[in-house]
Amino acid sequence: MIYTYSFYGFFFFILIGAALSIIFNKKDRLSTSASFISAAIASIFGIIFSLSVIFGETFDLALPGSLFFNFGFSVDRLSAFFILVISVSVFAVSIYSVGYMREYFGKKNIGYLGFLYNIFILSMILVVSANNAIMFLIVWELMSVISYFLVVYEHEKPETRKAGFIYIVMTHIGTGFILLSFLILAGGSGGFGFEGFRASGSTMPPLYKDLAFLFALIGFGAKAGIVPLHIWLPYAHPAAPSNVSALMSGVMIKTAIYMLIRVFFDFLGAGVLWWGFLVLAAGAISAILGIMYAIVEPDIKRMLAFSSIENIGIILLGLGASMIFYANGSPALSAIAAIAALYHLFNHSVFKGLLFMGAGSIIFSTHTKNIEKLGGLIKKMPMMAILFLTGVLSISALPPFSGFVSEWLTFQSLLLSFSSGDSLVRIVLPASAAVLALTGALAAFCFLKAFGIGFLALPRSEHAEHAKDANGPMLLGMGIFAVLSILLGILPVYVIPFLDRITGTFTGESAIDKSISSDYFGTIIMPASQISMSTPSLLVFMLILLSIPLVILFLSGKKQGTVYETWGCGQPVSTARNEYTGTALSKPVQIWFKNLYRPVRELRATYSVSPLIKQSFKFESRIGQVFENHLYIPVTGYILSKSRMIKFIQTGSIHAYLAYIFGTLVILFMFVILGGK
Amino acid sequence: MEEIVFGSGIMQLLIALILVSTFMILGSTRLYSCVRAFGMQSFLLACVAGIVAFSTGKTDIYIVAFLTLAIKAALIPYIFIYIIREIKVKREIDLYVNISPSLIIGGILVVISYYLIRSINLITELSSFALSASMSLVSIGLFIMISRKKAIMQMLGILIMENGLFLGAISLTYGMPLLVELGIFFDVLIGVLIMGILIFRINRTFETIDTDMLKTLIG
Amino acid sequence: MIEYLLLAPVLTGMVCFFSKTRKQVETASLAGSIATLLLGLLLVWQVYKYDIIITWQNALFADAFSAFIVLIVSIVGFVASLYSIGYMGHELDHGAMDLKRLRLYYVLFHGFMFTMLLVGVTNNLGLWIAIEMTTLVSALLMILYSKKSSVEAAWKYMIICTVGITFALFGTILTYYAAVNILGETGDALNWTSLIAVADRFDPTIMKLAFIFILIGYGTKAGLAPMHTWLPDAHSEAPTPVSALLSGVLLNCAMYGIIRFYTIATKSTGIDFTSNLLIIFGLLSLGIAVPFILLQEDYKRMLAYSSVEHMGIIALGIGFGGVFGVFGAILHMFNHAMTKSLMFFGAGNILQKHETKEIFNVSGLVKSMPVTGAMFVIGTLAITGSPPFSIFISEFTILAAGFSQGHYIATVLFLLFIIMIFAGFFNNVSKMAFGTPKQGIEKGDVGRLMLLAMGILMVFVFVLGVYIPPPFYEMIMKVVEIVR
Amino acid sequence: MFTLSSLGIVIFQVIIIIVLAPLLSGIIKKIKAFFQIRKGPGIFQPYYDIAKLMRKDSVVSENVSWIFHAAPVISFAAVLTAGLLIPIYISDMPFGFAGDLIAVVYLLALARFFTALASLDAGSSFGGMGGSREMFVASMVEPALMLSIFAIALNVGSTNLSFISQAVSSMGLSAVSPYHILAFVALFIIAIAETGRIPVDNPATHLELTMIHEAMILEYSGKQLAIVELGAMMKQLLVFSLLANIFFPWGIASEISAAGIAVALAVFLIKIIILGAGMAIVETSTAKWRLFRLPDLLSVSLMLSFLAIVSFIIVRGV
Repeated sequence: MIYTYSFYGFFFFILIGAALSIIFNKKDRLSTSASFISAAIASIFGIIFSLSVIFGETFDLALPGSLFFNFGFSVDRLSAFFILVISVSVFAVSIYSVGYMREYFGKKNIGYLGFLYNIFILSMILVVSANNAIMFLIVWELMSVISYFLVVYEHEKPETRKAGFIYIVMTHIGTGFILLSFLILAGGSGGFGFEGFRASGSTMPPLYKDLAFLFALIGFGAKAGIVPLHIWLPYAHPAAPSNVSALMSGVMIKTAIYMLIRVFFDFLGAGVLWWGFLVLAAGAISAILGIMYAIVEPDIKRMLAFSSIENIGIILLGLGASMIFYANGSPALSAIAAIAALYHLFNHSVFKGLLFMGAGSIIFSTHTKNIEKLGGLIKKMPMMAILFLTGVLSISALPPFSGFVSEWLTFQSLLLSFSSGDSLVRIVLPASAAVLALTGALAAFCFLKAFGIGFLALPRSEHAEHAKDANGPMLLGMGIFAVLSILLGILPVYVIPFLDRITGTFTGESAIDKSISSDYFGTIIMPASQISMSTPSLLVFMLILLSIPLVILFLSGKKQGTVYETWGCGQPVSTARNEYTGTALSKPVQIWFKNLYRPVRELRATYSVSPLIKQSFKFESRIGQVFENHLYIPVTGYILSKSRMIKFIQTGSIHAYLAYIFGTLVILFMFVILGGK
Repeated sequence: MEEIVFGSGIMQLLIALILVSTFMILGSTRLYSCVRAFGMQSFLLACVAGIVAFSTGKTDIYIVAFLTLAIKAALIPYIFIYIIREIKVKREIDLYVNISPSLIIGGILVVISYYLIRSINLITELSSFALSASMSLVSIGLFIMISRKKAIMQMLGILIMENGLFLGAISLTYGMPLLVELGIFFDVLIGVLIMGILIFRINRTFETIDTDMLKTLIG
Repeated sequence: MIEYLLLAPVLTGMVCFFSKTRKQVETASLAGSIATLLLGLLLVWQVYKYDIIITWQNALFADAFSAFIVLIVSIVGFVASLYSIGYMGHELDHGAMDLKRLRLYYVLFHGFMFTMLLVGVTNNLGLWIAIEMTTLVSALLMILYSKKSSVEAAWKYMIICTVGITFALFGTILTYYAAVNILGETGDALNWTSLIAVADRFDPTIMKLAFIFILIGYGTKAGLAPMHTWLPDAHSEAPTPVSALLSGVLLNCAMYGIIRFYTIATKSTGIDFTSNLLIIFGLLSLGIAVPFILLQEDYKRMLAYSSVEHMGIIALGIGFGGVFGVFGAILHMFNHAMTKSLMFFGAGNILQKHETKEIFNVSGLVKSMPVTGAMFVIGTLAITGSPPFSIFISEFTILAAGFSQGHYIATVLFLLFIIMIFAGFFNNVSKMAFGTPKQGIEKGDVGRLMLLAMGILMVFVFVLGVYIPPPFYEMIMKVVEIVR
Repeated sequence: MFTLSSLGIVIFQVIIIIVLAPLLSGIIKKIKAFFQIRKGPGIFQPYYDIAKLMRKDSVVSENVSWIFHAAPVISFAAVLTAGLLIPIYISDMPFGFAGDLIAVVYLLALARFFTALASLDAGSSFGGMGGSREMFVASMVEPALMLSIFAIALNVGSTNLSFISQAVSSMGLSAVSPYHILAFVALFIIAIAETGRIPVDNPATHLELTMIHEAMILEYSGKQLAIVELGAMMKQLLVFSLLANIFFPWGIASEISAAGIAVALAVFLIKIIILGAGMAIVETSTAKWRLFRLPDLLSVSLMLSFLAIVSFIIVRGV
């Protein structure tokens, strides 16, 4: 019975939050605390609910619908897992928001944001718990629309409006494809209930299955942001308020992954090999391109958005491997790959949320998103710096933090192709493992840049000069995530069996003891290939071995050396002007992949008296967005030019209009006469 | 429809004359003559209706015939004359398609509609002839609307189409039930009046009734 | 019963004609429209009870379909009259029109209501007369302002629609001829009921011709491409409440005519001919609407073109056929009426505030006029068929029908077009709604009554998006039975 | 599991790594000198250097934060932890359970990450240059490194280093096969990059514009520098022992016995001296490459290891 209560409790508090934030609209402080605290409480209920489903049985609830709509909720373990992910993120982000919203006090309408925020959370929960295609589409679009309004919250800026427009159009196109996929599935079953879809998936002719798969991949891929459908992320996430982008990037795009799993495994019974390869390829491309664009991006939130694309790619790598194994008839391996995917999904929601909140607090105290204008923050905001560093280490997959474990699992699941019979699998999967390695290295580079340029050395602008540390609630919200990303790093032995309960439901077999098991000292063991890994003991070893250098340091005489300015070939360099910039830091990569980036350079010099004496010298360099410039802009341009041509028919001359009617009449007569003959 | 076989010769003649009157409208460059031709056309229609009424002995067709005479042959031409006088429009009608090509096109239209009606099987020779005539009236009316610039000529074109329909109805089915016929007459009359009002408005706001000026609403 | 319903607007018009002051006119019109609404609902209820009502030696009759039309007419009419009080009052205050004009407006308004109700309840092919009447009255409403553009629009509207209607009459005559050959010269050879009974014995060729004429004729009035050319002019130039009636209701009345004949013609020509024609015209209308919405600079014209689009969708729904398709189409009639009126009212508010129809000269609505702005944005979402609003349901049903009936290409095109239209709409509306208001536009919304009118429509738009009340559902199902 | 002996093994291994590391670089220097017809410093010179640095006190930039002080320590610990996972003189590492090849790679990445952070901390542009180049090279090295060892791992079906070395040694000479050689060459190229040698980096230079690793640690001095240098040497040793014990594990002790261990140590020394000689030959026979030609070099190794995998599958004929 606990679940029903917690379920209703969630809805109750979310709606309360929405209502209160509208009621207290005028009083900023009050409405802030009201909406976000009740959201946090609701998320606690969400956590309880999801856990009770995962450890209990499926939760079904039919709404009192009319003859036409028969709606209801059906929360199985998979849905429950996503509810858990959402709730956890919501909990931390809501606490953070209590502090973060002070940014907007007196400037913007807080109640409006609080309302949208709560409804947004509600819609996400509904998306993962809907049991009917029509209801799903409704809540899915609701989610998109609400998030659109959240994105354009600061709609006075034109670039924000542009971002919102791109976002809503892309997501609408995606919904179109989802619709097609559902229509195909419904054609098989004759109904729009997910139950029917499950039944129809097995009976449909293969062509229809393939089409449904493709449309679903495109449709949900547009929301998940897989390349080349990703263009909206780098616009939408920076535009939104940071707590919202934390949720959008942390969990909203994950709902697409949820539906991908739902459709591929649950409805279509992922039986086709090339599906897996396609997903794998999509993952690899998204991962590599996402991180490449992230590396050269000076805007910290855009960088995080691109890295979300990368991480979605990594998740899809796991998912694709899982599908391949499933199609090859080894469900236990498929399960372990799926565990890897879900693990990374959870991790990403945690550390990406943490990093977005960190970006938020940077903007909060420096009012700039440009890394080049930051610097020295580690002294200005020490607490924030430590939390941010935790996020950076996790996302760079450095042991013993959370990202490392999930990427390790992904590696292993890709290498499980050892025991596969299919030679193509045995070539492709290790290759994609290499891609994953490249991605990991580049990610480390990328976030080294983020932290090194943003937090270390001297402040690069007066924005950063006067930065102050984030306030209590913000630090608390981020702290929760920081602790979580450490725990997820060192306690895989508890997380993996938990995830196994979920993956077992769609891969059909439990991976525990077949392809993975846990051992003393929090060790993960993969019996198939005597591989084992134990982050806790790695951590312990490191801590023990730390003693050696420390001992060396302390044994050898005086502790602190003399303090002097940084050495720079004898020149005084202690000014921010001649520090190494982020652009310069990532320049090698930019040169390495210049065919991809197609950088645009502008060199402008102004001369004073003679052309020999330069007064000022301006260098500008931009990165070309390949997919925008070579795919989206041409297509839209084509459509618009054709439209201009068609517009000529409305000439304004009544005679022309009458002539149209006459022509139509004649054509139809021909139609009849020929049809008559 | 054997009853009107004795009158069929006359019917044929009348219908032919109606076509002739239509071509007179098509061929004339002066408003007055157009209106006059239209009046004649309506009068001939009234005669057709009369004959049908006489041969079938239906009273309501007599009424219809009378209404045609009164409204279409007398009242509406008068309204036309009135409008032309009031707004002092210059008498010539300026056109997109010149007279001789207009006449040729009209002829083609007649032929087309004749063959079109041939392709569907109707009960009697007469009715098919009448129907093709009405078809050609409709199409020529539309053609006039397309090819003439003056608003007033478009109004005339609509009325020609109306006549065509009337001819079709009378020759196919001895006309509609009375109630409907009355309604149609009512509509036609009101329509003419309102179009008149509109033409006055156009003349006041644009200082012309040349519909070439009415091209501001585009896209 | 039906007579009273028809009588109500006529009487109201007379009262308005003889009333002296502004207050009198407005109260009279409001009371009249309320009475019309109540009578309309009463009629609906009776039809719901007796299935079919026939009076005046078969001249007037009402089955579920008529009742449905009457419902739409009376609801939108009531809301429009409510809105008119605020809107026209504002016009009067700002000297855009005098009391005489105002009185004339209300008289014509109710005359217009009368004609549209008449369309719903005429029993026979005399439907033609009613529809022609609507043209005449609305043309007069359009030239209420003697602006150049409105006169031009009125002339085009008048001429093109009359031509169309003339074709429709020809089609009617042909149908009658076909009927007479079967039934003989009886007065009721024109009544729906008797026609339906014997329609399968009609001569196919004649019925094909007849249907073509009807489709072009009433299609002109319904704004199906390529006969839609008059529509954007007329709908954008008419006074806003009238635009709402034209877009929301009048187009539906024309569609009603097409569907009635579709039912008869299908019985003799076979489903393929008629439904294919409808699908072709539907897709054509959708496709034509796309570029004009993508590149539109005048927000009232944008709404007008979206009406073309939605008429196309209804035609598609009927053409797809099947219970789903027809259900979707009928439901779409209602949803479109409500949503489009909402949008036009919003446009009217914006127009009175900013005194321009240019999209570029409007911005920051959500700040300058919060309620209208919010409703306009939500209305945009609704009209472009995004959930959880009513139009999504009907469009989705039609899509599903298209798929289940095997019209794959048509369905995909349909989807493609509505997505493009969504993009166009959002491109324009986000320019208008967001950003900072133009200078000289002080904060503050328009009159309460206008917002109330919009609120009422909003309720329909939202509720039908998530829940269809069983009685309404049954009613639509009855209509579906009649149509199929 | 945890017997005293195993603990002893681990401690011994730690000691060996710390002690042998300077020796190895000394040896390599000596061999280089030999090939360059120089006398060169003695092979124990690195010990002297470190001892000297220990006694000097350090000059620290005024801009630095705690990262600067923490980085050397953390990197040192990370490298050592990696050392616990790599078989050096005994194939069955007691702590091998704690991680496999991937763990090793990421532990080295952790060390590198903190060193690079520290290089940015002082705010000197040389440090930034070094960090940038270091991460750039690393991002090319890591995939190649993984892939080359995957080629072997595919063969034995595991990425656990102890397991691999056991399996390969048990296979005897039959393990030597085309893909084995290919993978080895690939890993050797990577070793060049990892240990920062010509043509990738020049450990001897102090010309700011050409160096990579030296530029990173430019701000360090005294004890801290000593730790950094020692860490670098340890890393070099580890890379060498990877080369030695993954591809040619023969002679490595499989169980604990004084004799076996003694033999294994001897064999190990010989192996790394040979490898060092090879390294020295490469260093003396090539010039340093431009930074942006390095991708060519490393993509060669990537291709080689990929070929290794493909040929493995062809040879196995699966």
